[in-house]
This record gives sequence, C-alpha cells and structure tokens, in this order.
Amino acid sequence: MAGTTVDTTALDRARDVIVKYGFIAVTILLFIYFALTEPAFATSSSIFSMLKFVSVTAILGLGIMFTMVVGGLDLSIGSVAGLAVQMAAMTMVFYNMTGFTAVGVVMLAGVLVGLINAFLIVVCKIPDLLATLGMMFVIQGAKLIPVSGQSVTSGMVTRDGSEAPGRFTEGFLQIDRGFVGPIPLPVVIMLLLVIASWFFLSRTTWGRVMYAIGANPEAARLAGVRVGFYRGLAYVISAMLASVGGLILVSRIGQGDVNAGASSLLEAVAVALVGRSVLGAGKPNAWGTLLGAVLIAIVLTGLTMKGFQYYHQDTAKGAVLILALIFSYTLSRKKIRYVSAT
Amino acid sequence: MAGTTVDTTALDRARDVIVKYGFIAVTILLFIYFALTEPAFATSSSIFSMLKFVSVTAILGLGIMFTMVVGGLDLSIGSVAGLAVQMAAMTMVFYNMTGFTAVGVVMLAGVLVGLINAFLIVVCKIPDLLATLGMMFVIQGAKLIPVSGQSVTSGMVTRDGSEAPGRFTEGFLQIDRGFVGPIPLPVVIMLLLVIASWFFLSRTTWGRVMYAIGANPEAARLAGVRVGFYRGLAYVISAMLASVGGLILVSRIGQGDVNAGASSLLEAVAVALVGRSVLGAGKPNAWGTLLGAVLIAIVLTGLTMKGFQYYHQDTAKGAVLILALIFSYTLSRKKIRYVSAT
Amino acid sequence: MQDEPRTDPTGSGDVALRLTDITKDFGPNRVLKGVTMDLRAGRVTALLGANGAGKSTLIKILSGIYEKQDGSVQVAGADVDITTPMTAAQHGIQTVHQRIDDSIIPDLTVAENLVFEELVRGALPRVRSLKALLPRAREIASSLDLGWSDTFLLKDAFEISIADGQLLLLARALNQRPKVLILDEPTSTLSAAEADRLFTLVRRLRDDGVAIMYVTHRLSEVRALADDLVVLRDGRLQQEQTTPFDMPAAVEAMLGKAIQVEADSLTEHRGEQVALQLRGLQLLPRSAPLDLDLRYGEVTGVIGLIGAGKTELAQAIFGVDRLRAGTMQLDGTDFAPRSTGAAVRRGIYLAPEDRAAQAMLPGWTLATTGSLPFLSSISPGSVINRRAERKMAADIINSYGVVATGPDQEMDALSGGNQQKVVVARWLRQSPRIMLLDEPFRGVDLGARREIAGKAREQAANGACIVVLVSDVEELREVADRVVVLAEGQIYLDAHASEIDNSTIIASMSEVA
Amino acid sequence: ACSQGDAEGDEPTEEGTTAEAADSTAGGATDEAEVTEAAAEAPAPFDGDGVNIAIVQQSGQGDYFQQYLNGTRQQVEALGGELAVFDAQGDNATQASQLDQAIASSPDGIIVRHGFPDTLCPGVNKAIEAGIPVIIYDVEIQECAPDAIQTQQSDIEMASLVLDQMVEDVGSDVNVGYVNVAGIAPLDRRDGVWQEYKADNNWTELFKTGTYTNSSATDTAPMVSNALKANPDVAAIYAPYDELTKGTLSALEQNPDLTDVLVYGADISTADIELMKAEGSPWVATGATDPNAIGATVTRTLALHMAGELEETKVEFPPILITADFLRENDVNNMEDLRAAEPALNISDVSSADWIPTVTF
Ligand SMILES: Nc1ncnc2c1ncn2[C@@H]1O[C@H](COP(=O)(O)OP(=O)(O)OP(=O)(O)O)[C@@H](O)[C@H]1O
Ligand SMILES: Nc1ncnc2c1ncn2[C@@H]1O[C@H](COP(=O)(O)OP(=O)(O)OP(=O)(O)O)[C@@H](O)[C@H]1O
Ligand SMILES: [Mg+2]
Ligand SMILES: [Mg+2]
Repeated sequence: MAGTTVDTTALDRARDVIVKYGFIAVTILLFIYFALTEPAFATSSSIFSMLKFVSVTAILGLGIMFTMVVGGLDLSIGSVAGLAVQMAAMTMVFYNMTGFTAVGVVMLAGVLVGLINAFLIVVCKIPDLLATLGMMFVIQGAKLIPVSGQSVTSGMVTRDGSEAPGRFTEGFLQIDRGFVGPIPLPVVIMLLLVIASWFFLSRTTWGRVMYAIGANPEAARLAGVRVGFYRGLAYVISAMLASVGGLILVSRIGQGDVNAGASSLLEAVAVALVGRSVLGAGKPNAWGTLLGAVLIAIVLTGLTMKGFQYYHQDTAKGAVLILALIFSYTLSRKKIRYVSAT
Repeated sequence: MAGTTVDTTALDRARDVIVKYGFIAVTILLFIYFALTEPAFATSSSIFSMLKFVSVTAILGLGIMFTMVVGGLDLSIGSVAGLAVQMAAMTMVFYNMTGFTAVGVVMLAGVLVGLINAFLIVVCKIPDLLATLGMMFVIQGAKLIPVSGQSVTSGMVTRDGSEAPGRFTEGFLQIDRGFVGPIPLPVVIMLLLVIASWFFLSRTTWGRVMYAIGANPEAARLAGVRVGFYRGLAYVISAMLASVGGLILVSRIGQGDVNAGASSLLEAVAVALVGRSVLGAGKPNAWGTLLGAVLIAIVLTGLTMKGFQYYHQDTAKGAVLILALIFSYTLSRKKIRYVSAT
Repeated sequence: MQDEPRTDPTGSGDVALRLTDITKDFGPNRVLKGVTMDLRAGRVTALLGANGAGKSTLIKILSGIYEKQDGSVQVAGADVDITTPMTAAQHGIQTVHQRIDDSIIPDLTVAENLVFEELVRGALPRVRSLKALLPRAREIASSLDLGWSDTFLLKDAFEISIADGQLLLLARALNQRPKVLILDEPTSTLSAAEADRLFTLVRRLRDDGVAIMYVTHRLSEVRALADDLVVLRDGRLQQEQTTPFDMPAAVEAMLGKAIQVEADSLTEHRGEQVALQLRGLQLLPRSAPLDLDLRYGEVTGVIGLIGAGKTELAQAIFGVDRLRAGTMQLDGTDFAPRSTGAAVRRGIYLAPEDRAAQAMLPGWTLATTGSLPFLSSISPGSVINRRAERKMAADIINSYGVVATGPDQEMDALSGGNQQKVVVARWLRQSPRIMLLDEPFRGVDLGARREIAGKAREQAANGACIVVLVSDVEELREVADRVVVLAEGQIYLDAHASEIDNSTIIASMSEVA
Repeated sequence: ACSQGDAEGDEPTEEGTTAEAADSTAGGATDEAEVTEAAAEAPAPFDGDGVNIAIVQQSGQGDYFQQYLNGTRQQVEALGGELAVFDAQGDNATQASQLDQAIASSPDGIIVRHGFPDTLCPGVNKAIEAGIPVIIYDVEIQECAPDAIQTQQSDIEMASLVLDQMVEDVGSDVNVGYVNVAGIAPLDRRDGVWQEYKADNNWTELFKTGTYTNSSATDTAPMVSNALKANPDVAAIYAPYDELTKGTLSALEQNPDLTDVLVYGADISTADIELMKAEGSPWVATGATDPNAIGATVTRTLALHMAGELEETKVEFPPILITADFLRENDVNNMEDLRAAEPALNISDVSSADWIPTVTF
C-alpha cells in the first residue's frame, strides 16, 4: 500500500486555484453581471427576498449534506417536507391546536421518518439511496390517505359535514412572514442552521465521527465508533431539517398543499453537491451548501428578471450542477485513487 | 467479495428459497387474488392492455438495468424519453418528414445523449448518478427551448406565424396502435427487447464483460477489458432504449407532450431494482426487470379495480420497492456491491 | 512450505524476458531508476525488496497496467511494446496479482472466470451459452488437477473460498500458456497444504520451461523455490544471485544495512496476573472451542497461518463480531463487549491487520487520524480542542520517529511504514489495558518493524497486556515473550519464547487435527 | 383548484375509486351532496340493477380534481350506478392506456376528462364503435371523433367576466403583469381572451412569467416576485389559474411596498376564499365554477345520453364572477357558504330530467 505524494507543479497549482475559488468567482461574476444589467437585482429587498426564497432549498440541502457526510444520500427529504406541510395544516385546522403544537407534531413526525430510514439503512442494510427512494413513495402516498388527497384549508368542510374548526395561527404564519430587524425570519433560520451545522460537523466529536464514517466506515468502526448509531443520526437530522423546511413552506403557503415539497428534492441534491465542490473542500460542508443555494438563487432570479422562461432555468440549473461536478471530480486532484501496492 | 464457503444450515436454505422465489410467489398470488375478486382483471384483453401499459416502463427499466450492470445508474432516462417524444413530434409536424425519418432522428438524438453521458462519466470521471442527474435537468430544459415550452401538435402555429405543415404519419402511429396477431405491437417490442437484452448479457462476451465491470472493474481491466468503452456503451444502450420507450410514448400520445417521460424515471428505477432482486440473482437481469414491471402493473391495475386512489398506489409502489430491497439486501446472503452516490 | 530442495537444479537458461533500463516516474517522483534484469526460461527468479522499492510498479509495467517512461522490454529476444494488459498477454506474460479480490469477478461463475481472458481476447466465440463454456473450463481445471466438479464450476465466484480463488486465478493465468509468469506474493492467503500444492504447480511449470518471477517477503519460500534471486532497492537492481543463496547478503542489499534481531537479545518478561480469560471460544465456523489466558506484563505472540483464526480471535476480544460460542472474563469479571466502543472504553484496543481498508481515512491528516479513537479525551463538552489534537499528533511524530512534515500532513502522503506507525501509535500511547496488534508488521520494512516492536515491549514492561498476531516466525521472535500457536481455530502450542525453537513453532503451525 | 386540462403527476398509474375506498378515510375532506329525488320512472338502462360508469381522467391530483371526482361519484351513486376511476396522474400516455383498459372492462358509459385530442381519439372512437356512450370533458375532440359528446366549462366566459371587472377597476392605458403558462388547453383559451382585452384596452404587458409544476404556486412565487422587482410599476396582474394566482399573492407579500397592485384570478376553492377575504388581499375577483357541480352535471349529461335523451352534441357550463367584496358582504367562509350565497354555482338546471335525481352541494 503506498500513499502517493506528488509535488505541486505550476499547472497543478493553477488548477487548485480554479477548483478552490472557481465557484465563488463564478457566483460573484454572475452577481455583478446581473446587478449591472438589472437595476432591481441588487437592491436590498431583492437580495433578502432571494435569500428568503432559497431558504427552504438551502435547509433541505443541509439535510442532504448530513447524509452525504456519512456517505449516503437522502431522497426522501422532499416528501418529508411535504409531510410536514400536511401535518402542520392538519394539526391546526382539523384539530384546532396551536401553532406550537403543530411545530411539535411536525418535528416528531420528522424524527419518526428519520428513524424508519435509519432502521431500513442500518438494520435492514438497504443502501441509503434505495431505502430513501422507497420511503419517498410511501410517504408521498401515505400522507394523503387521511385527507383523501385534498389540501387542508381552514374553513373546509370535513366528512361529517361540519366545518373544520381551526385555522393557521398568526404566530405560526410568522415563521415565514416575520422579520428580525430587516432580515426575514426564514433567512435567519437558514443562517442559524448553517452555522449550527458547520459547528456541529467541524468542531464537535459527533461531526468528526460522521465524517470518519463517510470516509471509511470500517476504519471508523474499528476506531470504536458506533457507526450504526451515527449513520442513523444523520438520517434523523436530515428528516428534522426537512421538517423545518416544511414548516417554512407551509407557513409561506398558508394552507396544506398536497404537492408541496416534492419539487424541492432535486434542487436540494444539486445544492448539496455544489456545496461539496466549492472551496475545493471535496467533502460536504455547510457553508458550501449555503453558497450553492445562493448561486442557484442568483442564477434563477437573474434569469427571471431577464425574462427567461422556466425551461431555460432548468437548463441553467443542470449546467451549474455539471460545472460543479467537473470542479469536484474532473479538475480536483483531491480524489486521488488510493493505490494499494502490497 | 468474501471468498468463503459458509455452511448451509436449514435456516439459510429456507431463506435462500424465499429470496429466490419469494417475489415470483408474491406476483402469482396477487394475480390469482385479483383474478378471483375482480372478474374484469384476468380477461385476455385486460391482460394485454396491462402489458401494453407497462411496456414503456419495462423498456426504460431495461435501460437502467444496463447501466446497473456496469455498476452505475442512469437518471437521465426519463428525460431522454421525453426528448424522444419532442424530437419525433418536431420532425413530423414542423419539418413534415416521414415517420421513418422521425425514428431515425430520435435514435440519433438518443445515441448523442448516451455519448454525452458516457463522456461525463468515463472521461470527466463524474460519478454516474451525478452526471446523469445533471443531464436530466439540462435535457428537460433544453428540449423546450426550440418550441418555447409548448407541446407540438399538428396544425399549431409556429413562431414565424405560419401553421405547422406536417402531422403524425399513420405508420408512425402504428408503433403503439399496431398488433402482431392478437398481441399489441408495444408488447412485442418489449418482449423482443427483453429477449435481446437477456441474450446479450448472458450469452455473449460483451454482456459477460459488462457484468465483470459491474462486479469488479479492476479485475476486468486487468483481464484486458476496455472498461471505459463498455461503461460508455452501457450509457449509449440505455439512452437508446429510453428513445425506443419515447417512440412508443409519443405514438401513444399522438402529439408532442412537454411532460411526457419525466414521470417514468422513478418507476423504471424501481422496476430495475426489483428485477435485480428476483430469482435471488442479486445481479441486474432482463427477465427480472420484466417481472418487476409486470408485478408493478398487477399491483396498480388490481388496486385500481379495487377502487384505490392514486396515493394508495404510491404507497403500494413504495412498499413493493422496499420489499424488493429487503429481499435483495436484508435476507440475501450475497453481498451486493453498490455504487454509492458520493 | 517446507524447505524442499529442487529436484532438477538446471534450467534451460534461455533469456525469456529481458528488461533494460526501465524507468518510471510518478509526477516528479522517480520510482524505477533504470532496472535491468533477465528472466530465464525454466527458472524461478525471486524478486526481493523492501517497502516502496518498486516491485509492484515493475510488475504493473510488465503486465501492462502502467506504462514505462523509458527502457525496453524484450521477450525471447524481440523488442515488445507493452501498453495494455492485452498486449502483455499477447507477448506471453501473465501475472497473478496478490489480492485476489483485484482479479476475481464475483458475479460470474467459476467457469466464466476461468475462461474470462479467452473471452475478452476473442479466442472463444463471442456468443456462447454458459453450458457451451463448460467443456473448456473443465479442460483447464483438469489440466491442473484441480478436481473441480461441474457444480463447482457453475457456482458464482463469490461463493468459493479464498484458496480456491487463488487457484482459479493461477489456472486462468496458466491457461494462457505463458512464457513468463509473474506471481506477486501468491502464498499470502494459502494454508500450508495449499501452498505446497501451489509449489508443486510452480515447479511443474518451471520444468515445462516457463520463466517465473516470484515476489515474496518470505525468505523460506525463496530458499524452497527459487533458482535466481534479485534484490530491488529504491528503484534500482541491487543484487543478483543464483543458488545457493547468500541470504544475509540479500537482506543487507534489501535494507541497506544488515539488521539482525536475535531472539535471545530480548529480555523476556513474564506476566503473572491474568488480564483476560477466554473459555470455550469458537473462532471459526467448525473449529473446536479454545481456552486461553492473556496476562499483563508480557507480549503474547499469537502465530498461525492465514485462516488459522488469529483475526477472529482479536476481533472477538475487541467486540467487532458476536462470539460464536464461549465466554470471556476481564480481570475476573464477565466481559462481553457489544461494540468496539465498549471495548475501547475498557482499555482494550485493536490495531487491525489491513491498514488501507481498516484504518486509513482517505484525505485525513495525521492529526485527525491519530485522534479519532480518543476524541472525547480532548473534547470537553464534545467540542474538539484542536490545539490538544495537534499536540497529540506532534507527540506521536516525536516519540515514534514518524517521518512527516507535521500534524497537518495528509496520511495518504506518508510512506507505508510511517502510516503504520501512526495507526499503531495512536492506540499504543494511550496506556492500553490490552493491546491487540494484528499483523502490525505487514508491509513495513525492518526499521519500522523494530520501532513498533520496541514500543510494544515498552508498554508490556509497564504492565500492559500486549497481544501480537503474526504469521511469520521472524516477526514473532522480534517481539514475543510468550508464543501461542494457532491452527484451525485451536491452540497447538503455548510456551515461553525462550523455551522453544523455531522448528517446533513451524511444525505446530502446520499441524492439522 | 384549477379547471384546466393538463397536470403533471409523479408516475403513470391507474386508479379507480369506489365509494367505500374514498369514504374509509379519516379527515374527510369531501363535500357531501344533497340529493333531490327523481320525480319519474327512469328509462333504460337505469331501470335495472345499476350501471357501471368509468371515468378516465388525465389527473386526479389536487383539490379541483378531487372535488370534480366527488361530484361525479355522488351523481353516479344517486343514479344507482358504480364508478370506476382511471387516473393517469398527469401522464398522457398512461391516459391512452387506461382508456383501453376502461373499454376492456365494458362499462355502460365512459367519461373522458381532460387530455390531448390526438391521444384520446382512437380510444374514444373505439368505444363509440363498441356501442359505449362517451362524454368528453374539456378536450377539443370534435374534429377527430365527431360522434363524441363534448362538454366544457366556458373558459372564454370565465376570462371575460373577470377581465370586464378588471377594465372597470383599472381602466385602459395602464401597465399590467401576466402570469400564465402556454400549452395547456384551458389556459390557452383564457390566454386568447387576455390577448383581446389587452389590445382593446391598450394595456402594456410588462412581464409574463409563471411555471407549471407539481407545486405551481410555490414555484411560481419567486418568478413573479423577481418580475415585480424588475417591473414594480404595474396596476394589475392577471393570473388565470388559482395555483398561479396563489403564487402571485405570495410574490406580492414578498414585495410589501407594492400595496396597490390588484390581482385577477380564476377558479375558487375554500382555500381561495380565505385568501381573497384576507385583509388587504390584492385578489379582487375570480371567475369560477364549482368542480363538484361540474362533475355531477357531466354525469347527468352522460345519463341523458345513455338513455338516448340528449339532443345537443356540445354542452357548456357557465361560470360566475366572484369578487372579494361579495365574499366579505355575504360572510362566505367556504364552498358551502358560497353555494348557499350563489346557488347558480350548482348549475342544477343543466342536463337535468325529471327521472334524474339531482345532487347539489
Ligand atoms: N500510482 C502511484 N502514484 C504515485 N506514486 C506511486 C504510485 N504507485 C506507487 N507509487 C510509489 O512508488 C514507489 C514504489 O511503490 P511499489 O508499490 O512499486 O513498491 P513495492 O516494492 O511494491 O513495495 P511493497 O513492498 O509495499 O509492495 C512508492 O514510493 C510509492 O509511493
Ligand atoms: N476455506 C475456508 N473456509 C472458511 N473460511 C475460510 C477459508 N479460507 C479462508 N477463510 C477465512 O479465514 C478466516 C480465518 O482467517 P483469519 O483472518 O482469522 O486468519 P488469520 O490467522 O488472522 O490470518 P491472516 O494472516 O489473514 O490475518 C475465516 O473466518 C474465513 O473468513
Ligand atoms: Mg508491492
Ligand atoms: Mg488475520
């Protein structure tokens, strides 16, 4: 077994710089371009609303990031956000409970889904991607059963003919609509979660251990790490983050919406992937994920302002993703294959 | 790969039997149950229409199977089918060409996408899953640009204000609507492709080499296999199969449809996964994929006839998938190598 | 692998493969600095060399995995250009690489594995059913007297044992009727009986006029098998010998200086107090129960061939796998670790045998790799004190003589021996109660071996219970106070090191009940 | 809720719904109907054991379609029949397959709801040839299947009602925004009306945006918000599909400075009512039908057709204009209140006969 040391040539150094700062440079250049050509782009209200819109994607991206850290990928995250939307609406509208209860119920449901995922992955040994794909279908279907496939709205007539007693509480609606000073509350939540995730992952033993599992689960186990527990934990954290994203969504929509969340999945995956490649970190990280979300927000906002249609945006999203991947895999020297030469 | 022979106990043998025949037994039992309780279920016209209905999913599943064989997973397959729909419609309606030309154009486009995927994966070294996810976005968006996001229908007004000159040719429409004896043409196509894929994979050197790459790429390389070539080939085959699926789709729809194909992806993945787990093969195989498609068709048709809503069906689909995974991973004693996303 | 003098000492002697001035760079790193050597038909040439000497690189060039920078390769007097594994095969060069996992294809059947190269080369019809491949597979198997039935040939390759896998690969290589056969540590996964079978085969091939290159770290095998011997050091050919060999000279050429570790130069420690009492432990699926007491204050050397159950023993104590049967008592109280973490908390540590697969974390630095098992000790409130972490790493570097630029150097960039020092040191320096070292000397050169052994003995002197599991007698001699010989999951010998000689140990190692 | 002809589902599946399956659910979000008993003996085939009706729908996802299906089911039950539901979940190819499957199960009548004409023509013609009466809802199929009975809600009227109101509110020569998606039949019909009004009133369209996805409202919101940032100077926005209207409202919320932009929408549901009534809501008017009633009326049309009593080959269902002021004045909180305040929504006089028990909601 021989690890390989290669000296850094000028070409390699140039490439390293591109890998490390290329993405940030692209983001900044795009920002400048749009700011110069679209006067409305760089206003503070526009920037805040951009951040606000991206907050859910970013939070879901953080969840996916956690599962990437332990070497997996959570595809059920969009449907968990959708489940949160449904549960919050049902709690407040059908059962006339407070917003606090709704938040509690949603988070509990999230933890439960996370535990099921963890069970399938850790105990049943089903690969992450496949287990969470299955769960995605199951949640998407099962959540609609109690409401017969209809969105929950206040004032709706229930099956026994009476009017649903509750409505969204004012406090609950503030989750999306509130402000902290000039900053929209979802943006604050997003930033807090980014900081918390960053701290957790790179400053605490739990985070370190999770990275170890992602790097080499066998080595982690033989270093005394409870691999199953931490892998499971990542899925629980992921589902909880998805639930937080769902709470913001439902408070934004102001009612249950059977379709909410579903479309966030691929975007969140893209954001987490971009996040892994920025700063040349080569490993999933919270600030990168935020940057990925911001980059996608800039691209999409800029393109909308320039009058492009949704399909141009899909194309742009795909292009950004592929670019990130080229940075990660094609250019980066990080991924040196480990040579075993016994 | 652990090269150890472990003693077969009675328990292990029972488990092996379950793993090997469990899925087939479930399929047959379900069929019998639905046939007995729903008189319309087991009529020959109903069975043929069930098979016809499942043909596209099965063909796309075959494509995914090929990429699984070489240890990857093609997520762009749904969007390639969608691209085929679009290209066929544009060729006949905008450019007033024949159905044959349309088929040619579609297959060419498929090969092109396959080559791009192959390039990203083999040359740029981007992991399969991520490269094809990026391509999925790009194709989904890019295909809509020439038609401004509109479905192509005969007689539609094009951008320059004139009426589109062409229409779907009768012959082209026969792809979906034709029969061979009593058997619908798409069913015949599906069966031929299943047989061809099975033959290719398990009777020819090329197929064996592909399995070898999926099972142990390093060993294949050492034995002189051009690994890059065959991995690329799998993606080209996959895109071509997706294009065939798209041709059936568009001939079924009878016009362009911007949304066609997209929804087939997850189902095709599920079918290929089920396919890998049946017969305890533990490796992707064509007959298993067909069986997976048939099982899903039986479940969905049966549930429809029993009067369940679409969300019950999502739940059922997820449950079937998770069941397949438990057969594959939890019960099977064979360790399946799995390419993770990261 | 007994010393068995060859029956026919003369080979035909024609040069089958001639290497002239082979060089190879990895980036700015010149790994092969002009290797010139001959392999002669009908002779076995042993290739010796310390870690990183370039053996595997040379083999990979010959088998078409790497391309050489410079120099020429001649097969039977004609210049050849080896660019791919295919061209290597076309020129009659076949290689059996050491890790069979690298070469076996688990999803295909044994039969398909046997004929795989023929398939790839197009020597068989492109379209063939499995049944139609059987006769050819049978033919190959029977030409080597493997005695494999059709049922066996139709098994998926993942079902067969490591030893059978090794034979399969050998058969596959021989099937190509090679002029040159390269074997990279072929016996490392074989039992004594299987190794003997392999030796018989190798001799038969030699007698058929094949030129064989045989890579090994085991001098006994060299003595038993080789006609010629070459030593590679630092990318250069250092020495060539023909039988009879001057082994000390070869070792000196390998390492640059003669390192002699005499068994009696150890001051033997004798432990009194029992640390761990094992009763009725079943190590392998069909093995009989084993009783063993491990004591504080001494180094117990557990020796056995591959598959004897050494790793199982270590892993059972460390809580990696559930016990099949049996009980353990730690300091007189019942002990049944449910996880590796539980063992670590009780002061029981394991440095696993396969460093790359079981200890290395791709992209991790020396500091983070070193601190992983004991993170909590430097993390008040679970927040990692990074200064303490780096101090920990600096301490490892200093006290174990690790050659590294500092705590932040990536582990991947260290040489193998230094990597091994780090992954052993991170446990050993934490005052273990019981320290299990599984093949701690695998792939490390003698210098590093000596340092690791010294540290282990130092801990034993301080009262720790040290268990070293090895399969090589020399390695055992370097470190052990007490010798336990394991074969097929059972103890065949248990004695103080000074009380037994090597031949007794070797004899009981290959004992079969 | 939306009355338009294309929806995107997740996967092609078929589906059928009987009353038991739907009723076995807990939260219960379906509107119960009142049945007005029939006043006369029913003709064949309604005089026997009960009829089998199949509905082949392009999508069942979302509130509008769930209510439509509810209306259909209740009316079928009132007629003593049983309903099998084939739901393509937005996938047109699946719909074609399911039409085949429906025909294979030989029902007494088929309702085909939404979809592409080119996709459905062969199946519809096959059914008619097989002697199965077919009613089409909202598919322009007359050209290729002339014998099919066509029904639809009048999108042109719906758009005109709302846009008349808009002309009244903002007048001519102003800047306006437009949120719509091309390529979806009913939205295209509404688009046609919009283009006329825009030209007639000399409105300047500063932006057109919007997207159609699984979650159109959430996904459209940022697009409209960005468009508004670039073009804050609009007097009104027309968003003729309530998911798009919702997205537009959400976008306006992101731009709290734009207090006097008015929003004109389409469709109505309990959720929409809440949004329109909310204090300071910019959504001032919408044009709507009640999906429950439409579902029921299509079924009655089929019943007439099956009994051989239908004279027309095309039946249109008129929408009404609903303004936020109307909702507030009448204290309307949900669809039930709305129907009480505006019984015309039940369109119970369309396709009625004395032997048909009519359901109202
Ligand atoms: N792919 C590679 N990239 C860079 N350096 C490499 C690569 N492979 C080998 N090396 C370096 O080449 C040198 C020789 O390695 P090689 O594997 O040939 O040694 P070896 O003699 O086989 O040693 P061992 O006894 O460990 O098997 C080592 O220093 C190693 O670090
Ligand atoms: N023919 C075989 N049947 C069963 N198990 C085998 C066979 N050959 C090898 N093994 C494997 O060998 C294991 C026992 O070897 P173990 O790794 O404990 O040996 P060891 O003495 O530690 O040798 P090593 O030097 O490889 O560490 C068994 O558990 C099994 O996995
Ligand atoms: Mg080597
Ligand atoms: Mg071992």
